[in-house]
Amino acid sequence: MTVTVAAVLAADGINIAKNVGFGIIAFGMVFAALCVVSTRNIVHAALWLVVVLGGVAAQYILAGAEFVAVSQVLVYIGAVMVLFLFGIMLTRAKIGSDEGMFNDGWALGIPVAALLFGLLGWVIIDYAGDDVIANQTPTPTVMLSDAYLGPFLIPFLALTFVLLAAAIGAIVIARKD
Amino acid sequence: MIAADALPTGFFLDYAWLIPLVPAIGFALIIGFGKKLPYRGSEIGIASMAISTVLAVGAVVQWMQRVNTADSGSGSAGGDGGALESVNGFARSVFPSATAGENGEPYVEPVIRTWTWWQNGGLEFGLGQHIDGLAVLMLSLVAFISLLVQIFSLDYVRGDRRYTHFFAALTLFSAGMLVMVLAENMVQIILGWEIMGLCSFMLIGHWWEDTANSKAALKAFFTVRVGDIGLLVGTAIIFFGANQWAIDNLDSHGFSVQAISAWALSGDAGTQVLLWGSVALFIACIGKSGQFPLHTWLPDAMAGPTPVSSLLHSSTMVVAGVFLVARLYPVFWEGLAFGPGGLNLIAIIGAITLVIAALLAFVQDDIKKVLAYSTVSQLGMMMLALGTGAWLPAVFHVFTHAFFKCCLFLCAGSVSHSGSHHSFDMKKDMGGLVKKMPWTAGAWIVATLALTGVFPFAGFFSKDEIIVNVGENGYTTLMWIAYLGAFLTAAYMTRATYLTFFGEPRGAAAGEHHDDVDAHTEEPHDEALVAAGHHLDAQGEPEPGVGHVAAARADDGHDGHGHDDHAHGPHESGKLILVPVVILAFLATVSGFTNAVPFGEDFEILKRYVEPRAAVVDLEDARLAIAGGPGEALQLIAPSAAAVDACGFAAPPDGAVCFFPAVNHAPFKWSKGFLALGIVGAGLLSAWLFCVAFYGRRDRRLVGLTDRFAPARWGYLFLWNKYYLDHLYERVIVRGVAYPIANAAYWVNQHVIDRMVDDSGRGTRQVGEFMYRNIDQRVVDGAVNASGTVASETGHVLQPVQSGKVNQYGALLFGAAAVAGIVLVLINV
Amino acid sequence: MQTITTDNWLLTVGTFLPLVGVLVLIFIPKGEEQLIKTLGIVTAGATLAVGIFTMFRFDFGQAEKLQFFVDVTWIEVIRSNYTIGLDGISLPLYLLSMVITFLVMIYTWDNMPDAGNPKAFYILMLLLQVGMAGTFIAQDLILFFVFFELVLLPMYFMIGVWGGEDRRYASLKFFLYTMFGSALMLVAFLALFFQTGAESFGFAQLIEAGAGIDRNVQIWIFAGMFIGFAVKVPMFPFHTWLPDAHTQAPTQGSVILAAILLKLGTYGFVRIAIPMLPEGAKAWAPVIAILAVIGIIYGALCCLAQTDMKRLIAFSSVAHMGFVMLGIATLTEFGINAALFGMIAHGWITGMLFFVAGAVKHRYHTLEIKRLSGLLTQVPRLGWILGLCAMASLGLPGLAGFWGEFPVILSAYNPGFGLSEPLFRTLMVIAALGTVLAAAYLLWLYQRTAFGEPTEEFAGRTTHAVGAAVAPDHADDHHDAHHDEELRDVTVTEWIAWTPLLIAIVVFGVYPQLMFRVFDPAVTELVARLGESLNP
Amino acid sequence: MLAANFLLLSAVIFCIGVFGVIARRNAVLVLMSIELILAAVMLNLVAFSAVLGTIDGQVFTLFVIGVAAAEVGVGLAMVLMVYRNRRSIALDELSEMKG
Repeated sequence: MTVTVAAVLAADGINIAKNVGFGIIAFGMVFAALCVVSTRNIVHAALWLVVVLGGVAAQYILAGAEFVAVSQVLVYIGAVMVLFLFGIMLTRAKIGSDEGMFNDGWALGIPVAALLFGLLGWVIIDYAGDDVIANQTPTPTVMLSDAYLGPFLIPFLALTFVLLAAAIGAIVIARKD
Repeated sequence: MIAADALPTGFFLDYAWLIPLVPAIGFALIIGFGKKLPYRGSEIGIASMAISTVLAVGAVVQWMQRVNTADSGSGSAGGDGGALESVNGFARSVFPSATAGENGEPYVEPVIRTWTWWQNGGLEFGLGQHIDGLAVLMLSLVAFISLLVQIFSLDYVRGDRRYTHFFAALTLFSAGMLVMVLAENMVQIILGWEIMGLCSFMLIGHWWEDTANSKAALKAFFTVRVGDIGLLVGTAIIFFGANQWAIDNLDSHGFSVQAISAWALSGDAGTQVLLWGSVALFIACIGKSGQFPLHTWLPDAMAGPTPVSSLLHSSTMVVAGVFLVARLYPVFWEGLAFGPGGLNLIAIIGAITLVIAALLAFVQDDIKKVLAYSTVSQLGMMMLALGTGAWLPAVFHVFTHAFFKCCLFLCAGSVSHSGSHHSFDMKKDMGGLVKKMPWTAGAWIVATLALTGVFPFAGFFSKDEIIVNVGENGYTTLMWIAYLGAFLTAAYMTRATYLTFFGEPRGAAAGEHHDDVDAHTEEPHDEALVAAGHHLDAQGEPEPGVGHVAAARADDGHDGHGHDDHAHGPHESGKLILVPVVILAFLATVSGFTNAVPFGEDFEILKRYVEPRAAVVDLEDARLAIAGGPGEALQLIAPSAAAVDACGFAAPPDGAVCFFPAVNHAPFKWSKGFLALGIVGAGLLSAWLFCVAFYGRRDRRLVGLTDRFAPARWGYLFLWNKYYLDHLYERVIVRGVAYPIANAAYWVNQHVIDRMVDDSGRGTRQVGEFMYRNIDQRVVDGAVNASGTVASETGHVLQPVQSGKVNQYGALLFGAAAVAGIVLVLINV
Repeated sequence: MQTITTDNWLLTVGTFLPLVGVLVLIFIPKGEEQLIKTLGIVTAGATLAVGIFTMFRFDFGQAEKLQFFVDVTWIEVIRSNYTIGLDGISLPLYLLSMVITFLVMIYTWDNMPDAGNPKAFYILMLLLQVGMAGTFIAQDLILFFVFFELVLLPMYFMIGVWGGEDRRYASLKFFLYTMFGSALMLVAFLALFFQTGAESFGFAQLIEAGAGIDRNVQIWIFAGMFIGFAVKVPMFPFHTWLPDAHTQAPTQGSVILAAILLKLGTYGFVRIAIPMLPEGAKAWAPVIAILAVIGIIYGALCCLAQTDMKRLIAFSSVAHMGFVMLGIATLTEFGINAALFGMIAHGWITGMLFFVAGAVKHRYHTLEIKRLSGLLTQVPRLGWILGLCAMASLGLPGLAGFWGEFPVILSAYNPGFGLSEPLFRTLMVIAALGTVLAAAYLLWLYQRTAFGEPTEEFAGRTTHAVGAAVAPDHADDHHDAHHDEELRDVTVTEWIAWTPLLIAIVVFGVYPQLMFRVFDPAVTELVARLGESLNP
Repeated sequence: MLAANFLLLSAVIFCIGVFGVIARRNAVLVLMSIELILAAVMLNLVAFSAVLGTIDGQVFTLFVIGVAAAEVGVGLAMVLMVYRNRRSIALDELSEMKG
């Protein structure tokens, strides 16, 4: 957090509002994320995840990527979360908190995460010390569609197949027999 | 090239290379479809040998014409002009005639033809013929003897299990010797040399069902092979010594026999190279012709069928060593310095072999072993002659010795075939056969006289010539050793003769049937079987069992009708066996006159036609003579002869070469001749008396006889006196002197030298096993395995990491990523 | 090095034709064994036909030049070209590989190893053929390396799948050992390339540029190549994979291994290591010679200690390759010519010996020497063939083995380019001693296995063995007639597969010029080039 | 505003996700943590596309969203199957892959 605040203060005066909004949303996201990995209630965890993803969508808008934000909301909060909840229920995980959410070696995660963060933080500061995002004007969706139907057409089609395969695969795997 | 007025060659000389080729093809044919033929291949063998004989004889005749033309000078009359220009610098002395002694005689160039056989580094090496006096002599000898031996074998090995293979091997054997005899270069000599080794292996091990035989074959091949190291090394040394010189001066190469001879005598050759080369080559000869340290394989080689032994010992295998020395005489002459007449390796080895082998011959009971040792000692005598500069006598002795030794072996075969029923044991199964087999006995006695060197027979001339020349060349001690050898030869041959043909018949010779044992192996268990055989006779009918099996083996080992012999005892052999024997006996009588020095120049046929002339040859002519186009007969006009005594003692003048050293020939001295005769006579007489007494003493029938009527009593007394003498001889001489020495020699032979051969073999194998076990398997291989072990151990150490827990994997993954990233960053900063 | 480019399609066809066969075989169901075998043999036959045609189109007059030369860009990035060509040195080996593969395939017709599955077996053999032929025609280091390694895998599977009891150990050892060698070899190749700064991996350029490298660098690079090739040969300290591989491999594997794979190493020395690094070669020659001679004696001694026929033959390969390496180490025309001849002769003879060993194993189900005896009475023809091969192998003149042995010994008497004469002459004598040892172990083997009566274990398995003992006068008929079902003499297939080898052994032994006149010009030129760079 | 903000934020969330993957025992929760990681990555992509002023980042983000959806589907299906076979989705109990 301190780092974020420092970054906010170090920023140029213009668009204080954006910065403030960013800070608030960021704070919420981080808090929610911590809850996701730490709560003992699995359903709560799912709900906290919703918060994080929502925050991400919000950040997209701040970064001027509206279409992405929208599709994020649709896909994740609409579809993925529902999947998760189904998964939770079908596996009869007990609703409400229970023990044994962490495995024995959970403490190992802390140093690893810390190490990674140290590394990434350093690299980021070193790379993008204080260069500014020039234009936050929302990108017109047209550009995206041009990109998809132009240079990225093949990957796009490939992605559709991936989804199809995933759907079929999921069905095949989960079938009861 | 200069064909117009060249010396006459003619078909037989140009095509002499057919002589070995015919038997070679014959071999292929026999192997191919010998079994289908009516006589199962033997006819091919005999036919091929007959053709070779004819060709060889033709070659002899034409060679003699060639020499005559050269001597009479007509061959070069027209060519003198051409010759003389090229022969500037040579004062052509009075043109030589046949009677001018070798110093004036022209050089008669050999008929050389080569075809490219292989090439290396641009040099082309040939396969071809090198026909000179020595070659034609040996060719005719080998071909003829082989022919006779094959005829003999027709009857001798009839019904043998491997009749066809036997003839195939015999034919190839002769082919090998013939190839070597007309070899144009060293590689070809090696070719023939090794082919003979192979065939001796096949033939000695002919009855390989018996371990003893296959062991003997192995021993023979292996011992000879040890000597062959010398052949390979020597060839290499000589080749690189002579090659450059030969290329420069003769357009030839370092394998060509001619080139080597010229190089050796040219004076440009380094003494070290010559010395080591000749020593190495002589080691090969030691192995091949059974000289002193390596002679132990020869008696064991008697395990082969008798015809093989006779071929082996008369004209082929064992003579090869002598032939090699004679063929490359200049190399040895210079390398071992015969010229100055100092003691040298060859002479010493020859002398030692001569005596040792002769002593060994005394304690043999096996008739073939007696002959084997006598061969060894005769070879020693030839080597002695060669080593003392007596080239011609040595070759002469090879020539005569071939006839009578072959005859002796064939007689032994005939005896065992028809007389003693496949036994070769003189003491057990022979005696008194002179009545039963008169022809064989006669031939044997003639051959024996020839071998011991009694006057009119062949051996006298050759052996006496050797002894005289040895003495003349200043080797007095060696001369007396040679006399001693002659004495011993006479003695042991008499003993063998007596035991075989005189005295009382014993064992099989007396018609007993106890000889169902396989007599062609000298194995301890034979005695047991013989004893069993006696036992069988005692109780009349043979019982089935070991004796019977042995009988079966002996019979299929020898002729199939062996069983019939049981009916009637010893008898004279059939025509097929007798004819060759008699022919050989005849030749053993007359062949001595081919070089009968006592009767003057006109009888010195060999000297005139066989011995190469020690003449200085103009380089141009020589070059033409040696390096010709492929395959065409190489001719040249009779070259110039000049200051000849240079050859071999001083380097020839520039632009000229010598091909043979000037050996000197001792004039015949009747004094020495009679001395030799006296010594031989003494040997014969003493040995005869000794034999009669020593072996006749076993005669028990006289005892009863003397009591019955008077005339016998005198005879009895007479015998009785003899008996006293015997007592004296036996106690004092034999038991006191001869046996200990001979036995000691034999003991040393068996327990020291022979043991060394065996032990070295065994030792090598043990070393091999040791190295294999400890070094190869443990050390070297161990290192390899160790690396593998290390790998798998590390694997075990890392195993726990593979816990199968997803979370741990994740931790490791991200941790590793982080660390790697940090490392990268640190590096880049 | 001049080149001739007529008919340059021949080599490519001849090398890759087997791949066509492989493609066809892949689509044939496993069950069709006859069809598969026929197809395999036909493919190999066609390849051989192409090879023989190549031989006829080969201009022996100028055997020192690279003929049928092709040079096409292959991998732009690493500047490696598809450069192939054939000269007097490689032609005989190229043909040998085709002949051997063809004969081995015929032999396999009714001698399929126990593991079965001829489809895979034939495919592997065809692949092997591609690799071997390619190695001999490659004129570009990378191409050479690719083919060189391509050979490895099929042989690995051949040993590992169709091999004997502990085939896993043997095959793995073979594979790892050779890989280890070729790794160093590759390093050496790259080092050579970068040191010379040549514009491509082509042999010609590298030979041009190689002589320029500093002497010490050359020695180091040569060390790498030395180990790489020496493992393949195999030379003395690196030989231990050979006996295991041979003992475990199926007959076919042993034959190909002995006949051709070993030659890849020696060929590498002659074709790559020595011409490209003259100084290094000169510096290493004494080491190579000493190791070679140690190998000769050592292999012979180990042979004397063997109780297993196949293992004995395998060790004899070590000794014979020792002769080859000694010849190469002399750096003279004599030596290298003889070495090349020795390679070919060893291919025929040892291949033949392994065939015979396989036949014995197939009949008696053992190769224990002491259990075998009297082959000549039970299977006479096989016995005689064994005898012929043994004689050829111990270097009897008139048979092929001699020409690989005698000139080598000869050449060691004075080595080239000022190599130490005393050393090489001592080595010559020791090597000559080796020939005696060779005679010892081969004849000893022959005496123990072929001679004598059959052991009780196998006695009476043929009517012939009995007949010989009681009815001598009919014995000869028993050679021909009376074939026991259990113990057949040489079969038709075996005759077809063996006769060419036997003929070759005899013919080239009697008239070696046939071979020498192919080698000699190329070798002479090679040595001349050495001379230019060693003593200019 | 500063690019570093977005990047640091995504870094934080990424690390939290990593912690989750390592620490959590319930398969579903591990999947959720993976979602966190993906979210962080997408955020990064968008941030860069904004910094560089190109559209590609967003394009990729959308791809990632699609793939993530597929991943969740398949992943949950597998979790279901595991549960059906062993009546538990505790990861530390399924260690068949132990070497």
